[in-house]
Amino acid sequence: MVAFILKRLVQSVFVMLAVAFLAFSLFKFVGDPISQMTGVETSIEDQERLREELGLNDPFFVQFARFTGDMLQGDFGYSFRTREPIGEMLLSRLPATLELGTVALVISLIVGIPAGVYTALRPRGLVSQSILIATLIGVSIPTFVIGILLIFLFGVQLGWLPTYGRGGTVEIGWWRSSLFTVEGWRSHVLPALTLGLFQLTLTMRLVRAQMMEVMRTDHIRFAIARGVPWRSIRYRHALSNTMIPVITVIGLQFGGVIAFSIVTESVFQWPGMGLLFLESIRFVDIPVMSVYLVVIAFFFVIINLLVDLLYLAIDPRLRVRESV
Amino acid sequence: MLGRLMQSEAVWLFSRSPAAILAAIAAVTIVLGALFAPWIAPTDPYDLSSFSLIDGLLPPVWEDGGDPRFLLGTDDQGRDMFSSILYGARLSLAIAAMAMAIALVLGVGLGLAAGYYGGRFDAVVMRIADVQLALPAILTALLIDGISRGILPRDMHDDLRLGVITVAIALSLWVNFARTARASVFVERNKDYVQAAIMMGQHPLRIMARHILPNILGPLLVIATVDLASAILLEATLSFLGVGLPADSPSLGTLIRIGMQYLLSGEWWILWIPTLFLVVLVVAINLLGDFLRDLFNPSLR
Amino acid sequence: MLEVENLTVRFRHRQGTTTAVEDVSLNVGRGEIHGLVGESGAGKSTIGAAIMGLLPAAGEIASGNLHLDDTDLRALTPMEAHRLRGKRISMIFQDPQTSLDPLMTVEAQLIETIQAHEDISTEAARRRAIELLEEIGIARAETRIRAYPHQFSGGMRQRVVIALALCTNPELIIADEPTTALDVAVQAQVLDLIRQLADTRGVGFILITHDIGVIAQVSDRVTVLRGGRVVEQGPTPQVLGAPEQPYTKALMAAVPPLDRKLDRFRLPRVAGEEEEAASASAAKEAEDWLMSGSGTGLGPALDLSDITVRFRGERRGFLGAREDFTALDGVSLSVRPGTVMGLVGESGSGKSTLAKVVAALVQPASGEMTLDGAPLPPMRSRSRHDPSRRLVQMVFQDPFSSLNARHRVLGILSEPLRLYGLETDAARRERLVRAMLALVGLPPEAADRYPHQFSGGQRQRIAVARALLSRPGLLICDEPTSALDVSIQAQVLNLLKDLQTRFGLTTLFISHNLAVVRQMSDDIAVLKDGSLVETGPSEPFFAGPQATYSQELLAQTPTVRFGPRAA
Amino acid sequence: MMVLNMDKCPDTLPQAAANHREGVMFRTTFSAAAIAVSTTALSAFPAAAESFSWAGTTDPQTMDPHAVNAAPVLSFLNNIYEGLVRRGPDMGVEPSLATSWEALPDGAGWRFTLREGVTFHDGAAFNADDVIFSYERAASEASDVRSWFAPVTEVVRVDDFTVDFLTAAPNPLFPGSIANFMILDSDWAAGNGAELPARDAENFATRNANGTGPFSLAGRDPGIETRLVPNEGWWDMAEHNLTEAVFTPIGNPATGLAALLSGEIDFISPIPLQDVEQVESRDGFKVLSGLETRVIMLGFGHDHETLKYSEETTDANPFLDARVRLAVAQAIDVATIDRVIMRDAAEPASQLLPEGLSGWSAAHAERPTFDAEAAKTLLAEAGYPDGFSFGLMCPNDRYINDEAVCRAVASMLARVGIEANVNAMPVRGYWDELRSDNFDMYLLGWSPGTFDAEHPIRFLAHTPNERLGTWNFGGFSSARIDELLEPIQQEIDEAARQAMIDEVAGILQEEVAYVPLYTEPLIWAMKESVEVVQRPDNFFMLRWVTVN
Repeated sequence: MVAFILKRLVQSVFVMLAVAFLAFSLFKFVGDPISQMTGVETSIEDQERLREELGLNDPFFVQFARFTGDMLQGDFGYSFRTREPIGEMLLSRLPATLELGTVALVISLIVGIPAGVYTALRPRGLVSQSILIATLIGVSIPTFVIGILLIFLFGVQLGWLPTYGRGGTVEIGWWRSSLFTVEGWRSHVLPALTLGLFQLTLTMRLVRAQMMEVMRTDHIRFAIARGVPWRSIRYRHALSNTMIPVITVIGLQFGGVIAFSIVTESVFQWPGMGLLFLESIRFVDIPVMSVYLVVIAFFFVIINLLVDLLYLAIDPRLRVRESV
Repeated sequence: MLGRLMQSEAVWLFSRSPAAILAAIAAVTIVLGALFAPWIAPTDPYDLSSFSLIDGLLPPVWEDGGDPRFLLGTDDQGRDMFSSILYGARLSLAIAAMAMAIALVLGVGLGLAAGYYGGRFDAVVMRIADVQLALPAILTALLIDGISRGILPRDMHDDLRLGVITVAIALSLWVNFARTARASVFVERNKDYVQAAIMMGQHPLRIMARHILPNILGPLLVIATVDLASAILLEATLSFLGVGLPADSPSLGTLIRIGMQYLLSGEWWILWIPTLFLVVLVVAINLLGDFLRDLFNPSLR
Repeated sequence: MLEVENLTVRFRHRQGTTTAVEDVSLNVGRGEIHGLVGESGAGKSTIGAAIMGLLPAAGEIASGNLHLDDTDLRALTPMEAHRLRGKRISMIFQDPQTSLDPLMTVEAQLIETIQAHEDISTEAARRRAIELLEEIGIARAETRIRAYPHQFSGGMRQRVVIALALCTNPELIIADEPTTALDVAVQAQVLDLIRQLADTRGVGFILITHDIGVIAQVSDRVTVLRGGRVVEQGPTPQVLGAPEQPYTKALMAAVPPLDRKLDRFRLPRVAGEEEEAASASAAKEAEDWLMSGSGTGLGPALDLSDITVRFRGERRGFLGAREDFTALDGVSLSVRPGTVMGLVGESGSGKSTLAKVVAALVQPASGEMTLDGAPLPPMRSRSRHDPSRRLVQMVFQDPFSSLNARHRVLGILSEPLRLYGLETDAARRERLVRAMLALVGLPPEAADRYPHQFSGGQRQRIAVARALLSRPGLLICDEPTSALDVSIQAQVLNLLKDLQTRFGLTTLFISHNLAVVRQMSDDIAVLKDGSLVETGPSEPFFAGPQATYSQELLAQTPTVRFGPRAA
Repeated sequence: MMVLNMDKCPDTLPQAAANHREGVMFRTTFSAAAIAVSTTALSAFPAAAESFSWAGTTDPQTMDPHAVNAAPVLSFLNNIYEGLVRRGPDMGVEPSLATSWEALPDGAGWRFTLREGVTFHDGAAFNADDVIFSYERAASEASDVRSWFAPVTEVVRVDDFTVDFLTAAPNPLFPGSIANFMILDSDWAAGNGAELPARDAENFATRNANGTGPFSLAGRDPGIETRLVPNEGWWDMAEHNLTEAVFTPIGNPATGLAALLSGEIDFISPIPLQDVEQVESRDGFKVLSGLETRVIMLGFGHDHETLKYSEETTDANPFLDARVRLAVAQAIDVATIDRVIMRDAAEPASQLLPEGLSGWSAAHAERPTFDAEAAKTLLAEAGYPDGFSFGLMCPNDRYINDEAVCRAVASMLARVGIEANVNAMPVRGYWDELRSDNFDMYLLGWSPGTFDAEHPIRFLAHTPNERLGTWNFGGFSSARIDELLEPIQQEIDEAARQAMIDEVAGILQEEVAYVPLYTEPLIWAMKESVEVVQRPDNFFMLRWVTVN
């Protein structure tokens, strides 16, 4: 198993390198940072001088090597736009995105799993069908429309919930959290719902499909045949077996949630990494874009590893090997 | 024969599923409307001389101030919404279908080969898939846009957007196909009919294409349907984020993006009518996907 | 104790309903093992499910009575039925691999089951569970109970399954093919256990199986089913020893005997069964074509020397060496031209691996192979155009997966002709395919259909036809009949025998079933854990096996001889 | 497209040069309509002090006043830092850190007398050293505003409170051109390692500020929130009544509007035109709309031999013919664009600068009348009776409803037979495309940074070279205009200067060098209780904000 984890680690390094390369090389093609960095009256010579200073005239691979090397040393460079160190910028935006993603994920799980179980156990019921149709419609509306709709319904018309931002924050070391204030929680509701809806549907459908599958397996039939209480059959035997494949997908989706939060963050002016990324695109802040990409990829890799470890924890077939 | 049986099975199941029937009617209606847009639409929204700013922002006919010439009202340019929507649906469907097709070919090809050969090739493909998954679609779109601008001659840029968005969507969808194909191939590869073909010394390409592929089409078809819906939504989202199609040849997504500006201003039809179309279309496709899923009943993820 | 009267079960589906079980009556007493035997589609499992109250949603009991002592099983509410399950009737499933919840320890599953039916403390439940496991033959139950199912071997796992079925002291256990997935040695143990439980605890068993040997070995009474109806019912020795009904007779005739070699199975025609009439002239054409290809009339000699196969294992620890699994360890074997070499062994003995090495589906770590003296390259070095690709052909175990479901039979069968350039003209190819179908006993129109439209036996015929259409010299048959019902098995074995003798095919015949192997082979080789235990001419082997392992193997194989029951 | 005034404004910022005499400040008749000074803003006595929260589309990317020459930055920092002079509500130049200024003899430069007793937020005293230091900093190579000081040869410290700015040539408009030149404390900057503006890495001044202005920086969270508190020791009398002011950038217009309507913020600028009615119709909210100084216009590829994006006319450039350009001007119905797209908030424009700014040519106030038939005739005369197709480049997130305007223009041109292929793109790549000459026609907005007619002449009308005509993407060239630029820059006599400007305006109209469309509106939305001053340069000055 250690070998397996090691192997994944090595693969992860390759993934990271590939992403770094992509991040770097591809954004070389998007726009010209110099024209964004300078004002209208900056002379052509001044622009050239700046270009030289920033090393933008160096050969491609020199720039890439510098980029990767610096990053390995924890130096993520500076934003073209604000001149801030990018590492710090992203780090300060990280909590917002992670908290939003986590809350969205939690919502999707605590609603999605029960809903999936319910619709699996009563596939033909009216409630099940309604849930299925409702969620289907939910995911068929573009996220940004849903977000704005929620804002105008709950923020403007009803005035129940904040329409933008994270509300009050509390600093715990460098981590700025909005999960410790009432306002922060209220701020989470709409964006997390918007972000979590897709997840929720996905989780629900996955749980439903898996659960229906598991309910047909031999060991469940055997459990029924020996009169194990239904509650235990459904929620102990079937559900736990259902969750094994579900966990992988959910794990992978968490990465997706982080990446997908771009849209939600932009709609709710949520000060996370996605918003930062969108702004960087708008201002052709290439270093920020590149680092964002690498950070996102890093998350994916970490989450993949965590999912593997989680597997190990819940599936005794992987954990306990010796036979008796 | 199998096909025929499947069909009859399908037809039977279909006739018993009101959701599928409704979905099919809705989808077919919209698709036909899109296909025959040039003949159905009262005006050609691409023809700049066919509309006038003077007719701008007219409400649908049933509202006060509606103009009988414009069934669903007009947008800020005086363009007939009904025509725009038909043409927009046409474009959206074309992009989605193209993207889906590219993703299908790419994903299934790589997935098949990865599953068939396994080992290092498989690892490489799956790591590429990981990388792809790590890239949000908007990033992919921007990257493609950037690269194509870097590579292709200047005067092609105008015609580029359609291609860029299609390829970007395709790239964010192929992983699904690849993973499904690969997983299915892992199952099929160890089946005796494949072993027999290998043993006989058939060419790997032939084994993949003639033997394995037909047997994994079911789950792929389901993915394709679901991805078609995703592609339509993705296109809309990309439009919202500013990497979509231009407003003078709008897709449904672009129409919604434009309409978003009128969310509050009272010209509700500019936003909600295209949105309604989009949602009906996507729901219908998703419902059909569900139906197919039930039909093939694989344990899909 | 259990009385089933005039049970009729129907299944609804879109064309209407089918009757799966019709008018079946049977009784099971305490301590009695009642065998339900029949081929696929006979309705055996449906009867079991009906008694358990676990028919699928589409099925319903149309008529009949089910009584367990005084309890009317049909009158129970769903909740009552569920409470009754486990408490009074329990069930054992076919595959111990899948019958247990993989995520829970055996202990948890046992305790949960016990506590589901009895108000008893966890500690008491655990003690009962441990006792039960020990009684059932699991040593060191105290510690092993904490293990997960996957940590047990197949036989042990089936014991755990039995323990789970037994832990609530039910009166009746329905065992649905409880030994089909097990090796003979384990099968013998499990059957012994069932017998013993019936005798000592007085548990009634309904033993559902397609294996007449198993029935013969343990059951007290037997019901022979066919098409959902009872064909014959009575004490086992009477029904199986002196069958009255033609169907039972035919069935018994199709069971390969372990104690003698038959030239051919005598297969009396049973009313209602239509044998596909093969066109003799077409078959002749195929025969001629096959003959014209081979010069000598006898297949090539196959020599294997020192074949070793290792599968890569996992690394242990950080830098630990891989724990490779040796599937074959220096196996040397010679198959004489035109003869049948029977390869036997339990699962995991390496017999299929050996077949795959010859077929170039598995790469050996070392060893040499020759075909008629010429080197036969192993997998990686055997090019796609190597002549042996055509000469070596294989018939696989599972006829449902060995034919591509998406292709018509014509396409499947034309493939070798096209691939090896044996026949370039498409029309000729088609004609030959139809002729070959005739030769294997199928109508020529079969070419136009898809595999799923055929029964298992027919499919296996198609698989044989495919092999023959390569004009092979060496035919590898890997458990070609183990997925088939016994009567079909007999037909296929007859076919293989005929073809082998007619065309002098050198044959490697692999089976776990010694009785089948005896019918087929000239020589025999016994494998155990990847090593060759014994090899030699077939008949002397069966008369007096040399190696202890061979002796055990023979002794454990159930037979259908009737004398005093060996308990 | 809904995102406006968001980023740096390459087309707004001032450089020196003009010919006003000493003491005469911004002396225009800039229309009263354009200066929406809300009724109570200036007169009301500060009422109950309030915390104020406002939003814009873009965060000021730095707190360093010399690092980035962009409107969001300069507008924001004007609340914290101050220059030697400042602009009042009517854009007039007023004393700020300099109490007075006078021209040195022979046009050698300008002498500024500095205000005494001013302290920075950290308590340090302000004197001539800070001005010299700030000049050196702002004129350094690392500065993005150094072009303001191109005419300056040397800055001389006369005494503690007197500084001379020496210029190479007479420079009448110099004081007004440095209204955004902000003064830092030399000790503070040097002590924190911020002697120079940050170029590739940040420095202390990027996130910290120490000015003399009415507000001091209390908290800075880039891209999220910036918090200001009043400077109790400010030298001038505070007209605002704020205890705290918090700025939040909200990029999505719908979100911003929602934030206002839900009461979470007090003020937002800009809001989409189409939502004005909605905001006004709600109780407790109001909209302040005026005209910005930006003129939206169409430009042509005057130096293109052929059309680049035509389907059929690939061997010629019809726009080289002034009749064709005039036809374009006549084909466009600006009034309808204003009504439908700009919701009657814009004002048709005839020149490169809006009516009312200094140097605006009254003699050329008429724009070509909308006349499709005349346009068709002109096209036929020019040899294009069947029209032609071409490419129209357009930003989609730079100006108010920019893309919609382009599409409307295309539709109107189509009606006279010429077919525009609109290529609308985000502004991030737009200027590059224009600089690379990838257009046949393009949309441009121009706001004269000096609020004087000389500015667009210098940037848009002069033949492009290294220093001049740098935004004249189409390469329009007129020897006479080139000749006139320098005299206009140096002429002190107003009538003479205006005559020259009129001549330039005449040439531009005659030649149809550009097709000016309209002056862009300025839309601010706020709670009813908020009183502000809307300055035409779209700078939001907290010192005039009161909340009741």
